[in-house]
Amino acid sequence: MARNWMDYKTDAWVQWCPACGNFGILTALQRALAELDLPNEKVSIVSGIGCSSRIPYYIKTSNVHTLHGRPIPVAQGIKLANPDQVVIVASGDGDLLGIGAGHFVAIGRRNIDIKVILHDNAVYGLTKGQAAPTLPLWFKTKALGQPNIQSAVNPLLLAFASGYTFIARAYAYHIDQLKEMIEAAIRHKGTSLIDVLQPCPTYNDIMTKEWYEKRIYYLDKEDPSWNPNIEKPEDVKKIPKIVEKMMEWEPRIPLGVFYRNTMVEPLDVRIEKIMPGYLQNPPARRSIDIGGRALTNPFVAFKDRIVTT
Amino acid sequence: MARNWMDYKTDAWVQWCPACGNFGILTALQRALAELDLPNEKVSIVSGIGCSSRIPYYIKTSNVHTLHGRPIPVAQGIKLANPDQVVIVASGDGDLLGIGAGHFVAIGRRNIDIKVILHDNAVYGLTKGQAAPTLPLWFKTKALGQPNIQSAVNPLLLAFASGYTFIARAYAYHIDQLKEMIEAAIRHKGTSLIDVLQPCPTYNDIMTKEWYEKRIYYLDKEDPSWNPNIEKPEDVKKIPKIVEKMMEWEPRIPLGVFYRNTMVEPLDVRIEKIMPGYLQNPPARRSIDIGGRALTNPFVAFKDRIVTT
Amino acid sequence: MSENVDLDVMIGGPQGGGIESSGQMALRVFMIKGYDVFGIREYHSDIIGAHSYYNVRVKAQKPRSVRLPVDALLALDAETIFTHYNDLAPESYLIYGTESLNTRIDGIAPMDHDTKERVKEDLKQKGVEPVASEVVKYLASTGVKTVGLPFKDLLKVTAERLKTTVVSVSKTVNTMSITALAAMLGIDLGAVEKSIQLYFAGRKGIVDSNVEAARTTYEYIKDNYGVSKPLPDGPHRNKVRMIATGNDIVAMAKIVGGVTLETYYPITPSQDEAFYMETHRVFDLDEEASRSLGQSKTGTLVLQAEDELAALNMAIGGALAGARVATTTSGPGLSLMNEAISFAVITETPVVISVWMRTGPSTGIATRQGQQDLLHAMFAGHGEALPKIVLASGDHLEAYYDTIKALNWAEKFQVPVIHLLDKYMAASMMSFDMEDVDPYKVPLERGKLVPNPDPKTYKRYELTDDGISPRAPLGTVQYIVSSLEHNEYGVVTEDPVIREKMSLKRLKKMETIEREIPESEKAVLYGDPDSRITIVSWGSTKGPILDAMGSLAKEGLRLRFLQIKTFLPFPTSTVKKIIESSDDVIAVENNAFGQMVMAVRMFTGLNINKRIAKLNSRSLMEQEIYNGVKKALSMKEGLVVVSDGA
Amino acid sequence: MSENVDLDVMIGGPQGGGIESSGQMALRVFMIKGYDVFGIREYHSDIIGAHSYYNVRVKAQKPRSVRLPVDALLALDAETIFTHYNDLAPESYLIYGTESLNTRIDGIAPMDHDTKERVKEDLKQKGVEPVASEVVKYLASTGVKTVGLPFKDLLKVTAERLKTTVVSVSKTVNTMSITALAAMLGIDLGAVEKSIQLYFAGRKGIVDSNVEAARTTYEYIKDNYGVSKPLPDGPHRNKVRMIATGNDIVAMAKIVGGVTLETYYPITPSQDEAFYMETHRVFDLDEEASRSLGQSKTGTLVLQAEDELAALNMAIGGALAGARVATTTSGPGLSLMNEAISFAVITETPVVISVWMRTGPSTGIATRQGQQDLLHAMFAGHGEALPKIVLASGDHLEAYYDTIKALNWAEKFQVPVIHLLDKYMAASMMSFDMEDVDPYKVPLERGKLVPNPDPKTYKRYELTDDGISPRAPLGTVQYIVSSLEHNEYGVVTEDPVIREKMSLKRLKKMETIEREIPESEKAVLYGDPDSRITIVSWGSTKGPILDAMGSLAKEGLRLRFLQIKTFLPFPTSTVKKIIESSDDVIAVENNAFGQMVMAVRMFTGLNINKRIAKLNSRSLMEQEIYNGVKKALSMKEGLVVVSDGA
Ligand SMILES: Cc1ncc(C[n+]2csc(CCOP(=O)(O)OP(=O)(O)O)c2C)c(N)n1
Ligand SMILES: Cc1ncc(C[n+]2csc(CCOP(=O)(O)OP(=O)(O)O)c2C)c(N)n1
Ligand code: SF4
Ligand code: SF4
Ligand SMILES: [Mg+2]
Ligand SMILES: [Mg+2]
Repeated sequence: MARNWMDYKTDAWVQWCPACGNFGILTALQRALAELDLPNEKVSIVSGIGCSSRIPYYIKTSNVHTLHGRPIPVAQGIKLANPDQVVIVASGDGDLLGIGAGHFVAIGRRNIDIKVILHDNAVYGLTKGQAAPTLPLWFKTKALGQPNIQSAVNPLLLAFASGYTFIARAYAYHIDQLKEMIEAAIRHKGTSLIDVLQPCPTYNDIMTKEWYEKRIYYLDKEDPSWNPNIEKPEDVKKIPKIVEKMMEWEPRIPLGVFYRNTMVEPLDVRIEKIMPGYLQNPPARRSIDIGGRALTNPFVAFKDRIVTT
Repeated sequence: MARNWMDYKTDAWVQWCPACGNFGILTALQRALAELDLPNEKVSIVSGIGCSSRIPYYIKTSNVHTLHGRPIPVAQGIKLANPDQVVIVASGDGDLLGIGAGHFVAIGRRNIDIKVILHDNAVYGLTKGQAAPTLPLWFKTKALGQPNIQSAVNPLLLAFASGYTFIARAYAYHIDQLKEMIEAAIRHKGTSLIDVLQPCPTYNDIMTKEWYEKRIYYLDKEDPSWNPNIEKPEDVKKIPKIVEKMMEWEPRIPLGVFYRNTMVEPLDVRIEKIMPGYLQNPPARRSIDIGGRALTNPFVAFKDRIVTT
Repeated sequence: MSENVDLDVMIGGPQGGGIESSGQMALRVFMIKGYDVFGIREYHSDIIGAHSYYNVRVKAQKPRSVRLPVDALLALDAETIFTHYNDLAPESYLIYGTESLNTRIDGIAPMDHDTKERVKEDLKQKGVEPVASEVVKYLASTGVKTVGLPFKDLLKVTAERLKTTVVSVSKTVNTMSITALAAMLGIDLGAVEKSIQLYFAGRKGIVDSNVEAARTTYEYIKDNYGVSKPLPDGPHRNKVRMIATGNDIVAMAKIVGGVTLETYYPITPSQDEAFYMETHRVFDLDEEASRSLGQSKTGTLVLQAEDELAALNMAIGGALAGARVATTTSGPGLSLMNEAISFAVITETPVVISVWMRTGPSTGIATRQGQQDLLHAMFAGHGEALPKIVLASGDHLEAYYDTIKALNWAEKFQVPVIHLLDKYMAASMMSFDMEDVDPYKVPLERGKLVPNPDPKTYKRYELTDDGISPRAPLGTVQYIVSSLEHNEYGVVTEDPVIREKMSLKRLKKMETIEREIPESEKAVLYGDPDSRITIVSWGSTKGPILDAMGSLAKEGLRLRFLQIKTFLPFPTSTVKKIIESSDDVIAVENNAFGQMVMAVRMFTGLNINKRIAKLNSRSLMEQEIYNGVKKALSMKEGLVVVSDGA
Repeated sequence: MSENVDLDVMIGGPQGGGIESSGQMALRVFMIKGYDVFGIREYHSDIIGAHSYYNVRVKAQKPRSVRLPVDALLALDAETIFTHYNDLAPESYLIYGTESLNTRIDGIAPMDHDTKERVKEDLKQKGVEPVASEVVKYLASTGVKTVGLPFKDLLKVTAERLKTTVVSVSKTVNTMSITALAAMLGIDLGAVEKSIQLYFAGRKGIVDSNVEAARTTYEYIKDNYGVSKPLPDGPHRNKVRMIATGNDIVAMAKIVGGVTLETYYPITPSQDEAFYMETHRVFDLDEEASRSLGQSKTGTLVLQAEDELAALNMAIGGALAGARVATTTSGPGLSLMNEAISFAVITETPVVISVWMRTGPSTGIATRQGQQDLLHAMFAGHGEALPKIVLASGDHLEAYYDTIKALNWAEKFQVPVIHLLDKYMAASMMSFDMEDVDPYKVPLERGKLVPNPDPKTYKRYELTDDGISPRAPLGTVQYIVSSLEHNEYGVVTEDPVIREKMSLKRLKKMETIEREIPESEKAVLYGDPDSRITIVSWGSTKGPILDAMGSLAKEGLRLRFLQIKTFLPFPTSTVKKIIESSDDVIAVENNAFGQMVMAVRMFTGLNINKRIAKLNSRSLMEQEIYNGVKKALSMKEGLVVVSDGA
């Protein structure tokens, strides 16, 4: 019996402001999970701290609400221990690109099969509207004590530089398209980023619905020949164009899948190579004892330290 | 009286292994300072922790040996407090791109006038040879307990994605060229990266002198028309090419200045705009009292909290 | 006559629904009437919708806490009625919107599931239907004066008078509630209007509609409830006063105290401190300074860092360059600052870290009260990160002076100073006078700062008798700063003899700090010095304790209260003396494990065997101490958990 | 007869110059001769060139420390002579290369400036020129037996015999020194050869040249110094034994103890633990397990994280998914783990953190000894990160069993366990037998782990009598884990009543831990239980203390020694009982502020007024305790700083 998106709803009251972009992301995510018919306990949504990071309470899966900036490491721990779990990081731009930027970069080097959904509202919602790393220079959104003197970082480019193998940008109010991208990301085996432009009606009074909707367009609608796939060595020729598109922002903001590289081995495959048996008996499931009795003896397992006198 | 590079030598014994690439970087840096004739106390070299990070003891300037991964924040504190100080970060790849990657990204958003010299030996020298973030996938250098299952990050691309406005790559044994790049970086006003390929004869037995010298070439020698400067809006057209060059690695590794963008305001100029007087009376130097007497009174400075009853 | 006034007014409603401004306006109304006020906000860790409330205490002289039951509840929504119906004193006022009467508790989505179930159970016990109207009826039956405001009608009238739409004035319902309260309490409309003008200063449209709403409501109350006996004027009329939160006042003290660089990473409940500094980054000098410096303004650089590791390390960099620096954070940020604290210790770098404590462990409840970071702060940083100073302030005015002292101590002793504050102070406001925040009372001192060192002889880490070395800013002379063990020049060394000397230097410095900070700055005794019943506590519990001691004294129970202010250095001799001369000692803390009690034992060897603890994450209130002390005195030993507050 | 053997051999030379392998070979030579050995390395925090030395202690039964003066010094360079000439016992051996004789102290670049000046001053006092040859002469004049090895000649002969070049055998000088020592001590060449074969196992070329070098040297000594009285065989001949560092043995214990995921970020002195696990990531099962699981091998995943924040948070993620996890670090890493420790506390996640302490504050001296992280570990993590367990091991074998216990406790009590170890253990090696590392002695326990929870009734944070809830791995049933305060289902709540219950749950869990960990695991008494003179200490000071107690007992001074093993939970009753029944109590710690003494006061109220502290960052030695105790006993109270070691 296939699952319905209602099967992924919890009965918690959703603590977001009216018209917050997070609602769209929530719905798209629930729908994508339903479409893929994933068992609730086999999916883990891991978030940091922020408005967006409340999402674990609203999706009926096995979720973890971690620390500010640390959802990526916690998510990786889950995935390393149990490679069968579908692991999704859903967190804020401050969380992932500010305090958590080091992990955002490091995960790319692993190409571990985790999907990162970036709730990109360009502000720190939960702490009352400070500038996030994606807020453009000189913007003074309403809760700032002074204009923003730091430039915005480009999440797509940063992910690309870090080694992510699936990179997309979506818009929170376009639920269908976002849902599609989430599905595509989950299907892709490797570290994935979806940068979701997410209006925050409460604090970001500049980058509003109107602001975005004047600018956004879809790569594949504009250019039906758009193909983000890197599947064979020659495809790397596409990269300069892909990077150019990633850098496009003013006056128009492209949406869609920018990059999908299937030539890079994901981490579990790498681990299996240096530790045969990993995938079958991963850390979360392998026996550690037989009725309390250890599985080995130092004199059996660590021969290099033996001295016969 | 112009300074000589010997004026930047200290009498400390240099604690690096014979033929370590760090020697080249040390010499190039001392020569660059001499060429620019910078007063010793007006330069601060700020390092993290690692073999390379011992460099503050060997250059006679006002240096700080900080924490592993934190030279960039400390350097920024110095520069924010005293914008007249020449501030150089010199640190390892593990330090800057591993534990310190979050700061490596964040500084780019500020375009603060700090030069980052990355001692890129692809290993953790000081802790006995573990994989650094620039060690390619599957390389098993001699001190590794298992082959490297994490891919290398590209420091140039990461800096570019983060907003650095000067990006170069050098080779530690080519002292003259490195010296030139350091000078150019110091002359550039903004966040700068020089990724210095630095052989570690002790632990990196793969990326050796021979390995590098088979691969490296200079951008401007190969293509005399190479011009990395972005000085006017049209110049952004150069970017795809620049990015392509940044991504080139196998079979050949380009060296030289990849990118120099003079269109982005550095941080001190931005601060001056929101806080007039900053440059003249920066935090390190402005008066805070007159003979112990505070400069203001809450009822003068904070009128918004007054209630007349 | 005004001396007898002691009011506590609670205003509740959905977060983002004007609770903050209601509180602010109410505070100003009473200030304008000449009273001292203390107000505190309880709110959820989200942005909009969840239940939030403001408590305002009014007295002739310095109230320091709020209390239950309250004298008036202003319910801006039905959830407020359901949450607080047990908090009303007999004879108190309930002011509510008549539109909420039909609301059933089950229809209130934001209300916490567990709270809801508990309330339903309680109402059932009382035989009351869980509908707002029934609860109001029940309250009326207990003697509460219920005042229903027909907001829709009042808004319509207001809109008509202003010749505008109802929607455009819809945000004035909180003003209406305040006005209704004022009218019932016998406060003149003028005070309300003035308060509106003050609070919304500069935003004419808003001022006009709120003033009109106030007038409409005032008339409505007069018409329907008659004219109340006028509230007498308090003793503070016709003065230029201030009202500020703890966040504000620490920001003020940092600016006055000469901070030239503040770095921070936003975190509740510290972020408003940095925000206040940002908005006042350029500020006016006083006359004397203007004249002497030849400029009328100067500035403080405030920078938002990418995380707390960066925030503190940047501050340290700034201090090395010679700036007077500070940073601000809360528990999670303090955790992340541990490594840099140890860095500041070994490099002997002055830096002040304001730590606004909240509910833990971990993210806990970000917007609620806790005093759980004491031992963590004391031992923050690996590798024996001592000497450092840990200082805890008891209220706003202390926090003001303590901030300046902390800045001085940091530079004088060249150590990190952790200044413990908390949500209770951050989110509370109090009224005060110019004398209360005297900027010249604590002269600014920078210790052994040498602006022009002699390059020939200068040694940054010179071994001295007091363990403190001359400190030249980086850039004035060439030398090295290192996180590694170093010799007198700052150069790394592994020599065992120097290493030992440097260890002893740090030990000696701690002794210097212990000696040079006077005992009177380390601990303060309040109440009856001869009493043999002693409360020992620290931090913001001070307000509720002092207020409760007042009430207890009226009943003839005269206590003394020892407030520990510094934990490093610890007031060992004072604490010993006081505990040893007491028959009964009661510790009060907002944490479960009794951290202060542990610290007291650690330094004095003496145990405190009676503890009052508040663990439910809400702000401590006067009556809890009042009741808790009585209970503690009736026991031989043990823990009294006080649990008031919703 | 072998019972009387007690040797201490020191081998010194430039880092990277074969000191490590010399020590390793020497240890094996003595093991092969049937002795128990203990060896420890002192080295600089750099890679190549600075002075390093290895001390090897040899006894019939379990030496636990090294001592000064030594019975033999093998000087691989001149710096060793200048650094250690005061460390030689009368009648001891100095074995050196004749090529270093001409070296003047000023010509030794790597030598620390301050050390150099001090040595020069001392030599001047003694009337000795600061040239190696003069120092050797001086030593000879004091009765030291000096043995000069003409390395050049010996290498030439070796090369000739092997028909190869001198350069290709040049790395054998350390083997030559060891061989010379063996010859002088009356150890047969066979033992040396066997040790070479063992240590360089599998690398035939290296084995051959070293064996040849040994032979050449052995002959040279016989020819020039005659045949020595043979060293008797020790009691441990013809056995299968092991030798391992503390790092190794903790790695072994983690693998045996069922860790399936270890994350780490490299840091001295912890990194070799992770390295050992990496190289043994796939390991053989014992026969019974092979049979029962139907496989002969299994694996432990070891992942190098990008920093310590990631390392611990990844481990926590792994534990949530059901893996048995651990991580390893040192002080700076512990600082960075503070926030995640608090996260583990509130989420009740089992994780073991091995903390290999070193010299602080801050980066300090990365490769040297310290015990400065005790209080930091206890109070690591903001917001009252309790309950947690803090456990300190005293030696290798304890560390082995403690690691397994720590893993059990973490899962049983669902808390983070901080296991304190240090550089002393990390960098020291000891010999032991199969019975010493019994893998079955501590059965593996996983507490309330429920592999197949019932989705209908499962509550992750169920309120129970002991404060411990059933723990189902993520992925087996749908539920939420949160760093925020939560209800029994893990769902965030700000309800004050639930919050209070959860606070009390954590308090209760700490009580459960206190109750369920037997007192005998918390503290151990050694020595004469009836003595009224007590040493109280913790961690790796145990070895030197026990060894010194042996020497003191021989002189009739019988002491007892209370080793505190767990600080959370604290062995309050034992410590009280022991201190109260003592006339003299002496605390021993490698830190300046007396952290254990503070902890003792914190939990018992009792003070320890005599302290022995080693602050110079070097490993504690037997004679320091021997002398320190005598000194402490002669004082009324105070601090004895012991300062041996170069
Ligand atoms: C270590 C730490 N520092 C700071 C905070 C405070 N904090 C909570 S959420 C947040 C930022 C939220 O911004 P973002 O990640 O963009 O999420 P949003 O609220 O915008 O969805 C901050 C700074 C914290 N919880 N922990
Ligand atoms: C918080 C912390 N973690 C770990 C370490 C240990 N550590 C010292 S240097 C180093 C890595 C050095 O590598 P890199 O930065 O590449 O410098 P290199 O030695 O290669 O020049 C590490 C992990 C530390 N000092 N502090
Ligand atoms: S503050 Fe912004 S991001 Fe947060 S819930 Fe409200 S609208 Fe959404
Ligand atoms: S280990 Fe490598 S990087 Fe470090 S000093 Fe030696 S050669 Fe240089
Ligand atoms: Mg955001
Ligand atoms: Mg490196």
